[in-house]
Amino acid sequence: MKLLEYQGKNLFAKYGLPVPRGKVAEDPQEAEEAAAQLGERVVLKAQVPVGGRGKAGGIKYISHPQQLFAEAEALFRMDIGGFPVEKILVEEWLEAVKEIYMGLLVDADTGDIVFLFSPEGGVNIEAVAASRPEKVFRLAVDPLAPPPLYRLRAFLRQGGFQGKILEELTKIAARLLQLFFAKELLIGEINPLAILPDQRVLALDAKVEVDDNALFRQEFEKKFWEEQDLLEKEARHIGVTYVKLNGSVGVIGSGAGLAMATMDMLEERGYAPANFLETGGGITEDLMYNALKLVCKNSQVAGVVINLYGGVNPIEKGAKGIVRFVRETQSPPPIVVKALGNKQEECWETLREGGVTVVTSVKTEDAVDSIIKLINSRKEKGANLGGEEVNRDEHTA
Amino acid sequence: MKLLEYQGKNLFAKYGLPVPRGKVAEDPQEAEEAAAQLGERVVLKAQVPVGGRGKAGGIKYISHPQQLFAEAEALFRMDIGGFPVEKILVEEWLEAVKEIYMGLLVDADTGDIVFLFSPEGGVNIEAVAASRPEKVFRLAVDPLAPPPLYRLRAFLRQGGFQGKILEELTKIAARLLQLFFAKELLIGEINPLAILPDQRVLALDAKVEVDDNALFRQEFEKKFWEEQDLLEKEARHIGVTYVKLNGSVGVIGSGAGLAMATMDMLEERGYAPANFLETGGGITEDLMYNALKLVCKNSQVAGVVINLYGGVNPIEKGAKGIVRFVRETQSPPPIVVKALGNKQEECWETLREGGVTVVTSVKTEDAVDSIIKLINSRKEKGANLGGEEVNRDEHTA
Amino acid sequence: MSILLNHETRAVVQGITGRIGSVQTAWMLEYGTKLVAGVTPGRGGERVQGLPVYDDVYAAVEKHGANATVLFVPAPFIRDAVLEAIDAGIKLVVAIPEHVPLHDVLRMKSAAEKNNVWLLGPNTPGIISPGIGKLGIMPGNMFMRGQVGIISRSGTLSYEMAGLLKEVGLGQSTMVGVGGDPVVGSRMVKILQEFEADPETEAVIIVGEIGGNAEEEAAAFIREMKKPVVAYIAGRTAPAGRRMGHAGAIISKGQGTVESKIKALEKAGAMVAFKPSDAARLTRECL
Amino acid sequence: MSILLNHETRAVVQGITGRIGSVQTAWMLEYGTKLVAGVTPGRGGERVQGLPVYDDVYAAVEKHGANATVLFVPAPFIRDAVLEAIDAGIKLVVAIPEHVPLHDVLRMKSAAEKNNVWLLGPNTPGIISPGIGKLGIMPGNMFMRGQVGIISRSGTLSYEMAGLLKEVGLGQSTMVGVGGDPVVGSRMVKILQEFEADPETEAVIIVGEIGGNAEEEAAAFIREMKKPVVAYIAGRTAPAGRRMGHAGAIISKGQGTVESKIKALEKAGAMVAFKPSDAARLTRECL
Repeated sequence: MKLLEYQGKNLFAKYGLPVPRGKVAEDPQEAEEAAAQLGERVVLKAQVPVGGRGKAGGIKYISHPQQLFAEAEALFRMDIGGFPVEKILVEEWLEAVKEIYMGLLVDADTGDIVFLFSPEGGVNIEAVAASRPEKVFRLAVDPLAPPPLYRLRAFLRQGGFQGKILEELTKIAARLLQLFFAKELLIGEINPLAILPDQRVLALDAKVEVDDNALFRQEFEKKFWEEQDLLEKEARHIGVTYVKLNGSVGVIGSGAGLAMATMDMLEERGYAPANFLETGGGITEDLMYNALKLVCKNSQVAGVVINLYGGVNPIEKGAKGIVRFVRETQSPPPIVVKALGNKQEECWETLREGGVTVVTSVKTEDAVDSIIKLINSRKEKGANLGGEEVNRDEHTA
Repeated sequence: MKLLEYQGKNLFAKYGLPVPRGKVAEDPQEAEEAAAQLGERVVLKAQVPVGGRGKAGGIKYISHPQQLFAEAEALFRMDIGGFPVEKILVEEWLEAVKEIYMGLLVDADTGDIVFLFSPEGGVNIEAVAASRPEKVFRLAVDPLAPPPLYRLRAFLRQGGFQGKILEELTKIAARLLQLFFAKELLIGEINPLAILPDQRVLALDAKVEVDDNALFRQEFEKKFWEEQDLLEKEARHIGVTYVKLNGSVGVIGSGAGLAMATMDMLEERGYAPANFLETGGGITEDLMYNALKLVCKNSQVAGVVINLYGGVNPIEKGAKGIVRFVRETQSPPPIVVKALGNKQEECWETLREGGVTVVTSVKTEDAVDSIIKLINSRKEKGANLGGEEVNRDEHTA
Repeated sequence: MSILLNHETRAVVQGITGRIGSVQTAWMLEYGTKLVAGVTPGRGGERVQGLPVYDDVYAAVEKHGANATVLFVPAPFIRDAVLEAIDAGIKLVVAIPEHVPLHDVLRMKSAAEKNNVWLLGPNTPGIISPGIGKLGIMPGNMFMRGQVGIISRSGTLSYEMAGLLKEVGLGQSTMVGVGGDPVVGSRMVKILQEFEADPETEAVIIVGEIGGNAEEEAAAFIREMKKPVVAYIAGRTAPAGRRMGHAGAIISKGQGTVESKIKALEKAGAMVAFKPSDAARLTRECL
Repeated sequence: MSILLNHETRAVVQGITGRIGSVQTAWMLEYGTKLVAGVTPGRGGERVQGLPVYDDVYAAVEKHGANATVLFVPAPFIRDAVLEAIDAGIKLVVAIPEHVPLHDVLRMKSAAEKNNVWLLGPNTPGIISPGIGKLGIMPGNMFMRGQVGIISRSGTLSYEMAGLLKEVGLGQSTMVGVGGDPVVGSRMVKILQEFEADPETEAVIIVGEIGGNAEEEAAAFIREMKKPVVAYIAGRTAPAGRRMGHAGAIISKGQGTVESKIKALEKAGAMVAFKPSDAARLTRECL
C-alpha cells in the first residue's frame, strides 16, 4: 500500500524528519486559505498514488496569490495515471541549493534491505543511477543489526559532505531508518532531500510504501486500499484475492500458481479470463460460496472453471459451497470443477450429487476444455444447467 | 538510588508486571481508608529503603479491620535500619502456593548482567543459594543482544515449570528484562514472585535500584536522594562528593583515591577524618571555595587538609578559591594545601601570597603531619591564622 | 536418496495444537513422516495425535534429537518461532503460513543464512520426499517416489506437476516448495545445486511464475548443470502491476515477466514448456 | 618497551573541540604524544591545536592509520563514541569521563571484549608510557621513564605513586589507569599479564582501593608471576556502605574491604604497603 505524499510527510514529521510547512486542501477555496498562512509563494501538488506527477503537470508553482484559485481549480479537474485529483498539498515554495536522494528499500532478489544515497538527487536520479553509478552509494542493512548512527555518518560522508550539513544528513538518515523499521515500510524514500540557502535540510517529497501484512500491528492515518475497486474490496472481506480482468471465463483456483496456469490455458485455447481469484489456504463452505458469488457478479462471466487441490484446503467442504451456490442461484452460469488431493472422492460425490460438472483428470486443460464446451453449448441451446461429466483421464488415485 | 517498594511496584505496573492491588498511606487514617477498598484481610508494609524489614516487624498482617488503626499507628512510630517509617503500603493479603525468586542484576566483577531465577524464592533465598546452589539458575545477559522470549522460556523451564504457568513466568521475565534495559536499572528483583491458588502469578515485592548517572535521560516518580543528609545534598549541588564522618580533620582531595589515602594517613597518625570530600575533575575557583565552606560547616572541624593534583584540574584556579575562603571567613580553621602537577608553581604562589600553608612534598603524610601540627599549635596558642611553610621534601620538579 | 528431507530427519511441529497444525500432523504421520514432537508455548505437557507437546523447541531437540521443523504458527508469531528453532540448532525450517510481514521474513532469512539453515517459505506448501516423509500441506496421493526433482514457487502447481509426472510414469526424489512471497528463505539456485549433487535425482523441473528474478538467477547455474532441467512459468496472461495472489507474483516496472524468465532459461539450456502437461512429457522424453 | 601505548601508537582525540579536550590535547602534544587527528561529529574540516578534525573515527583511521583513541566526549555521548572507535578498528580506547551510565559501560565493555580491544575506563586518568606519550589527563611532570609498571584504580594516587617512585630514583615503563567505576573496560589481571610479559618492566605496583574484587582476582595471577608485585590499597578508614567518590569504591555487604584485598594479595606473594611512600620504598628494595 502506497501512502500519498501528504500522508508520508505526516509520518516523516512524526519521526522528526524535517518537512516544509504545508496543508492539504480538498477544493480551491481550501487551497487559497491554506496558502494565505504560508506566504506569497507556494507550490500546489496533486496527491495521487503514482509517479511522474510532475511531468504530467500535477505540480504548480504559484508566485502571485491571484493565480492560485484558477491553478488549483485546474488541478482538481485533472486525472493523473488514472487517478482523479481529489486532494492538493499546498506547501511553502522552497528553492534548493542542492538536491539529495536518500532511500531505504528491500532488494527482493537478495532479501537485503538497502540504504541508497546520492548527492545528485532530484527528478533525474534514475538517469544518474544509470549513467554515473559511482554517484549512488549503497549500504546493505542487516535487519537483525541495523547500522548505528556512526556507521550512517561514515556512509554519508562518501557523498562529499562534512561538518554541520553532514551531521544534519546523519540525523535524517537515522530517523528514516528508525521510521522504516518501526513502521515496517517496504519503501521509505526522500527525493529530493533539499539543502536550502540557509543550510537547512528538508524533505521536499515523501515516497512511502507500507506492508499490508503488517497492518495487524501497525496504524497508519488512512488505509488507502479503501479507495480500490469495489469487487476487490469485497474479496478482501471474504478472504480471497481477486483481480478483475477483461475476458468472459471466471477462474477460481485454490492457489495462485494454479489459477494463473488455468488462465494461461484458457488463453491457449483462445479464451480470455474474466478474473483471477485465489482462495488461499482457508477454504470453507461459506468461503467457496461467497467466492463464486463474487465472480458471478461480473456480468461478462459466461462460465466458471474451478481448480482445487486438497492439501491444506478441505475441498470436500468447498464442494458444499459450490453446490449451495448452484442451488440458490437463479440460472447460474456453467461451472466446471477440477478437484484433486486429500478427500477427493468425497468432494466429487458432493459435486455430482449437486449436479455440478466434475473433472477428475490431473490436466488443467481438460477442465478448460470442459468449461469451453459447456459455454458454447449453452450459447447454442440457451440456458440449461450443466450436468455432464468429463472423464477423459481418470487415472488419478 | 534505591526505590521504595511502592515506587518499584508502580514501575512494575507500568511495564505490565502484575502486582497486588494496594495503596500508599501517610498516616493511620489513610491506611484505614485504603484498606476499606481492598477487603477484610490486608497487609501493612513499612516503606523504608533497607532490607530485613520483615524481621524487624515492619510488615503486619491484618485479618480484622478493627486491628488496623492500632497496628498502623505502631508502624508509623517505628524506625527501621535508621529510617523512620513515613509511608505504609496497604495491600490485599494474598497467600502463595509457591514463592519464586526472579532478579536481574549486574555482576560488577565480570561486567555481566545476570538473570537469576529460583523456584524456591521467598525470605530464605540467600540460604537456598548457599546450601542448594543447583536450585538457583543463572543466565548471562549480553547487553548488546538481550535474550529473546524463547530463550527466557527455555531458561525458566529448568525450574520445573511447564504449560500456562511457564508461559506466565516467561512473560513476566520478558517484561522485567524490558524494564531493566528501558530504565537502566542496577537491580530489578522480584522476591517473592508468588503463584496464587487461582494460578495467577504476582510480584509480592519489588526491589529496584536505579543508576544516578542515567538520571539525565530517565524519569522516576520520585528522586529518593532528596531525603538524604543535608550537607550531602548541598555537596551534590556544588558538584562534589561528600561523606560525613566522625573525626575532626576535614579532608578535601582532587580524587577519590587521594582523599581516601589522606584519611588513611590521618588515622595512622591517630587522628580521625571529619569527612571525605572529592572534587572530581571539575575544579574551579568557585567550586573550591564552596567545597571548603561546606567542609567547615561541620562544627567538629578543627583543621582542613587539601590534597590536589593538577591533571585535568586547574589547581592554580582552585588556589584562588582557597585564598578567597580564608580571606572572607572570620577565623577560619587551619588549612594545609598539598598541590602538585600541571601549573604547580603558579598554584603555590597564589596560596603563599594568600597566606595559606603549602606542602610541596609528594608525600601525603607530610601534609597530614603539617595540619596536625597546626591544629595542635592552635589549641595551645588560641586562634591564629596559619602561615608557616612545610618543605621537608622539595624534590618535586 | 533425496534432498534436505531424508531418513535422518526427525521433525517437530510448531503450532501443533492449532486446528491446521493438528490436522496436518495427522496427514504427515499417516504419510509415514518421522515426527518426534510438537511445540506450542503454554501447552507443554499435552499430547496431540499421540505426540508429546513441549513449550519450546530446545526441549524437543534435547529429548528427541529433533533436527527439522514445520511451522503452522499464525503469521503474527512465526518470526519468533523460526528464530527459536534456528537458535535451538534446527537445520531445516519449513514455514507454511502466508501473509507474514516482510520485515519478519527479512529477519528470519538473515538468521537462517548466518546459521546455515535451510529455510523454506514462508508461504510454502513445504517439502516432500515421497516414500520418506513430508513436512508440509501437500496431498500425499499426488506424489510418487522416483527420479525427478521439483522446485516450485506454487503449492498447487507442484501438486499438479507431480500428478502429471505420475501419468507419464515418473516419480519424484524430492519436491521443494520455496514459497510464493517476494522474499523467501532459500534461493532456487541453492536447491538446484542440491539436486545436481543428489545421486537419485536424474532431472529437475522448475515450476516458476511471474515476479522476482529467481528463475533468471537459477539460469546462471543451469548452464553448468549435467542434469536436464525442464521449466514451466505461470502467469503469461497476468496483467502488469497487479499482485496475483502470491505476494511475490507481480510484474513490476517491466521486471519479472514470463518472457524474461523463458529467455534466460532457454539460453541456459533448460527446456521450457508451454503448459504443465508439456513439462511432464518433456521430462519423460529426456530420461 | 612499554605496554599498550608504544612507539607504534597513533592516536585520535575524540571530543577534541570541547574545552577539556582541546586543553588536554595541548598537554598531550607537549608531552610528545603522537596524536594524528581529532574527531567531533559536526565539526569536520576544522583544526584544533594544529590537528585536523574529522566528523568520524573511520576517516582518521583511513587517512592517518589511527590505532588508539582518547575520549573527552561528555558522559551522555561516550557510549556511541566508543562503539564507533571499536567499529572503526581502533585497538586501544581510553575513556576519560566519569558519571557514565552503567548500562552504557556494559555495552562498551561487551563490544570491546568481542573485538579484542583494550578499553581503559571510564573514569580513568588514562595511560602514560613516560618518554613515549600519554593518552589521558595525568600531569606529565610527575612521571619518569623507568622499569616499574603501575596499575591504578585512582588517578590522583597514581600521580602520587609516580612522584614517590621518582623520589627513590625509579621511573615507570607504563602507568595504566583502569578506572574508578564499579565496572571498567579492562580487568586488572589482564594488565598484570602484559606487565609480566614486558621486558622493560621489572616490578609492578598495584594501587587499589575498597570495592569490587579486582585485586582479589589479580592475586590469583600474582601467584604465578616472576616479577615482584607491591600493592597499596586505599580506604582503610572508609565507612561500609558509602560510595567514596568513585562509583566503584564501596564496601557492600562486607565485600570489597581493604582487609580482604590485603589478605588475598599477601597470600599470593605480593608485598602490601601501609601507605604509598612505603610502596615506593618496598619497590626500591626489591630491585
